Amino acid sequence: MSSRISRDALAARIAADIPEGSYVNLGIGAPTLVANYLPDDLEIILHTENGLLGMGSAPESGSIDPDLINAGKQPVTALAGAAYFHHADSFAMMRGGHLDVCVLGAFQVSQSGDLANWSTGAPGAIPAVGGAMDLAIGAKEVFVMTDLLTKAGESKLVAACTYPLTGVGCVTRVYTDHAVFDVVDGRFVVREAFGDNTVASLAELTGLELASMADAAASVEGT
Amino acid sequence: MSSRISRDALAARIAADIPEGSYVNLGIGAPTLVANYLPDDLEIILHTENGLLGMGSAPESGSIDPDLINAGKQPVTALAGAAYFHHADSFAMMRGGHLDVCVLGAFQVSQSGDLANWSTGAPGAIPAVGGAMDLAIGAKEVFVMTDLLTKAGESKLVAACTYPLTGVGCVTRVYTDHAVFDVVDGRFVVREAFGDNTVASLAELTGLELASMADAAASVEGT
Amino acid sequence: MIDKTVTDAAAAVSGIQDGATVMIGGFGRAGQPVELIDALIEQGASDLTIVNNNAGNGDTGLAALLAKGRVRRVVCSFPRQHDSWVFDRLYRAGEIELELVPQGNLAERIRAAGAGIGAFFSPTGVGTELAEGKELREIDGRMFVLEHPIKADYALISALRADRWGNLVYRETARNFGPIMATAATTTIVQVDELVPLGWIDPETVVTPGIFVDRVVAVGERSWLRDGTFVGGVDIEGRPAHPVEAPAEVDQ
Amino acid sequence: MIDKTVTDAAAAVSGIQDGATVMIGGFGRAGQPVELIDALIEQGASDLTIVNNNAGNGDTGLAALLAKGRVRRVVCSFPRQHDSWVFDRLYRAGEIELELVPQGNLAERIRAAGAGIGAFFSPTGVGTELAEGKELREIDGRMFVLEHPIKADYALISALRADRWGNLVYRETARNFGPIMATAATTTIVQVDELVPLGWIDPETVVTPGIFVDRVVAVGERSWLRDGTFVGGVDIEGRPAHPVEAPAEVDQ
Repeated sequence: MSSRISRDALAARIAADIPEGSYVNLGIGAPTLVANYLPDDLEIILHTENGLLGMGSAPESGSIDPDLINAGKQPVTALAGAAYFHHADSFAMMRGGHLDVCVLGAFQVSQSGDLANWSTGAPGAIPAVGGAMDLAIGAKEVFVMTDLLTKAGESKLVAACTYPLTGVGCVTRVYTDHAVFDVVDGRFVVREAFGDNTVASLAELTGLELASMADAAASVEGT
Repeated sequence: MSSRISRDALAARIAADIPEGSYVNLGIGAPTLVANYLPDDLEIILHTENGLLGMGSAPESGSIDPDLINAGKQPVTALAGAAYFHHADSFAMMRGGHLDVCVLGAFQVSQSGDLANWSTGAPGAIPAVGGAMDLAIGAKEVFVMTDLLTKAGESKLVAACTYPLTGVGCVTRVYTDHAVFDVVDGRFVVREAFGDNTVASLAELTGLELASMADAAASVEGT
Repeated sequence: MIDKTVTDAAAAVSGIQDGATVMIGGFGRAGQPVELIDALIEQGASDLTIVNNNAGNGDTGLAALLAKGRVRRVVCSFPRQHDSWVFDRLYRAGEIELELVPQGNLAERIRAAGAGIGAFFSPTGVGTELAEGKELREIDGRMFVLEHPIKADYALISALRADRWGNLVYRETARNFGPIMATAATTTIVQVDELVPLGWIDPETVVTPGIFVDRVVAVGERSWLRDGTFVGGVDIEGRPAHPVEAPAEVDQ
Repeated sequence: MIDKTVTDAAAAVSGIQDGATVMIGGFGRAGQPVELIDALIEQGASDLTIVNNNAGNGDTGLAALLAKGRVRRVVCSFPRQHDSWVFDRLYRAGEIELELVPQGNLAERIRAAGAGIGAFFSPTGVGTELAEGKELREIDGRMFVLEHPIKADYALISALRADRWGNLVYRETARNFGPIMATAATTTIVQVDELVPLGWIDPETVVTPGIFVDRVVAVGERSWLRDGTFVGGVDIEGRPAHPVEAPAEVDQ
């Protein structure tokens, strides 16, 4: 068995965890892939920060509407039942805690749920934050979608973030190409290990003490 | 000559000072009379705090619409060019300083422009403030429309308010049945005395040192 | 399929617990969700905190809820009106608490709750007794008073029209507090004149997006409308303006 | 008669002074008031502070204003994009200042300016370097950061339709920052596709009431619309999706 799943498989895995009726923001970049795997027969309502609830898929070629875009500035469509609103209302929706789920990318996630995804802090880089900080603190569930390791082989799950933070203690679950982790009481709990990954092998890859679901359950019972 | 003008004459006097294109809130009670004297051929846009710009006159009998009321909960109409909005937007409009003029009633106005118009502070009275405090601080010009004297003959223009305040230093002009006063630099300037009133007679009625327009002009030149 | 509609007003208000904070829309009678309030009276929850601009008119709606002794506390801007005799009696008897809030602070505090704002410096009320005990701050040469959000367990509001996702449009000045209360409550319950199929409400004209709405019940068209068109024939309280005399009974 | 319309974009932007703070609507290209920006370039004001979500795309609109060296400072949330080469060059050369603001704080700070709020405690940015040096406060067990209003001398925005009182409706996600910027500027200048007679905009659907608008100029319908109906035929930048080849010149 392989130790990694593809980005599309990961998007499908995330989509499967989103219940019907959820209000969801998929940020920009890789997380927007999740939309491709939401079942057609379930009503899940997508929010885009630039002022639309009920966002649909990309338009047919020839039907691109420059007035109708998503947060990544790509052309989209609007479903029956959609609503437009201005930017303050759109962010009030996020910041007021009305979204059920958002899915974000990450440079690093700490075991206390801190997220770093907007800046590597590299000297001379042009900073840009967009709506990342608002999404990180606003949604009821903040899911991160990311590879477990950087191209250099370093773990993106860390004891404490070294990159500039996006939000503090905000991440509830991390979907990686190796496994799914819940953030519980200052540690990562391995919710699901893909392929031949194990709690032990993941602990070695991340250099962190990880809990199994059994550990987490025991911990709850023990309280 | 009489020393007092009627309430309707006073409403007409106030209406004459409101330029075309103004956005105006007439509060509740007596100030709403001003609407009757705004010239039909001038476009002056009335705001009502419960969510309407472009308020028109009372409806014909038989055309009362319970969904279309003013701040005094009386039936009104909406002009071509009107707009409806919710309460936070309506008060943001006031509080953000976008109204040109509001006209309010008063129990007392102090020479520094403090307004008392929401409570007599009488023991056992049920307090009610509504939008008075927002109007008092929000409009660019806050006009007060009132009798100069109470029924007991006491001046409503005072050195310092003894009734609970609605707003501090907010009143710009007071239209009374005896005279029109501007609030300038901590004193009342007699802008216009009706009938046989004079600055001296008004000073006696109010027990205040009042300035004439000439005094005020000299004071400006002297600075 | 998302379907927020419920069959009747009783189902709409189910689960409201004793001690709950309940926002009720409306400015005077305009936009007051009368059928939901009646259902709440029937449902029986008590010890309630009510957030409304007023404190009831006449003997119906919010006034009736107060008259039943179900309300411990009212947060409002303008309790005293010519027809607020129910509140007046309870207040004078010391049987109800009142938090008096300037109307703009009330609206902005409700919005703040829905928008995730922790607190805000308001220009309204500075130097008055309604700001006593509150933090003041000078910002850019002007004084402000710190105001905190007002949130609720439930909001009961009235709108003109909804779809099954809970998108709402309102009518005229009956809009008033509905859109902001919908954002500030854990559970928002809406009565509407009519339900329309999804897609019938132009997305440009939605005032309250369905994300803020939990339950919707259709209560039928108001008596001054016919198929969405204003036909009048009522007084300001919605009663027939010229009541038709009942025909004399004819002995058979 | 109130008539806020002006004849052309040059008249619309007249009087904007050197050193002014100018809000410019739009999210990327959607809702960007291109004709007004072009007129501002022509008009010549410099040393400007620009408030926008982005810092220009490609070589047109806001990017062109930046390229002319007219902008001293940009307040925005997301300057770096695949096509933000103009800003990138100026920034790296130290020729432009940047105040980076999380997008929700940007929107709420603009709204606060329009709504008369002195400052507000925001949930966004706490614990990050964008909150450094700002006042923090714990409220109800959660940390917030104090944010202040952003106001402007001018707002340049784009809407779909206006009447002579300045009532505005927008189109789809081109609405974005327009409605809040209109409230936060001393002078709000709007370009629209079309002007309609007073009364043609349903008062229930007005998004920006005319009170917030000072000047309106009609710039003609966007190329992807025909008589208000979407006809497509463009790419995301509004250029013809399938450019027609110019016919070969024929020697006569």
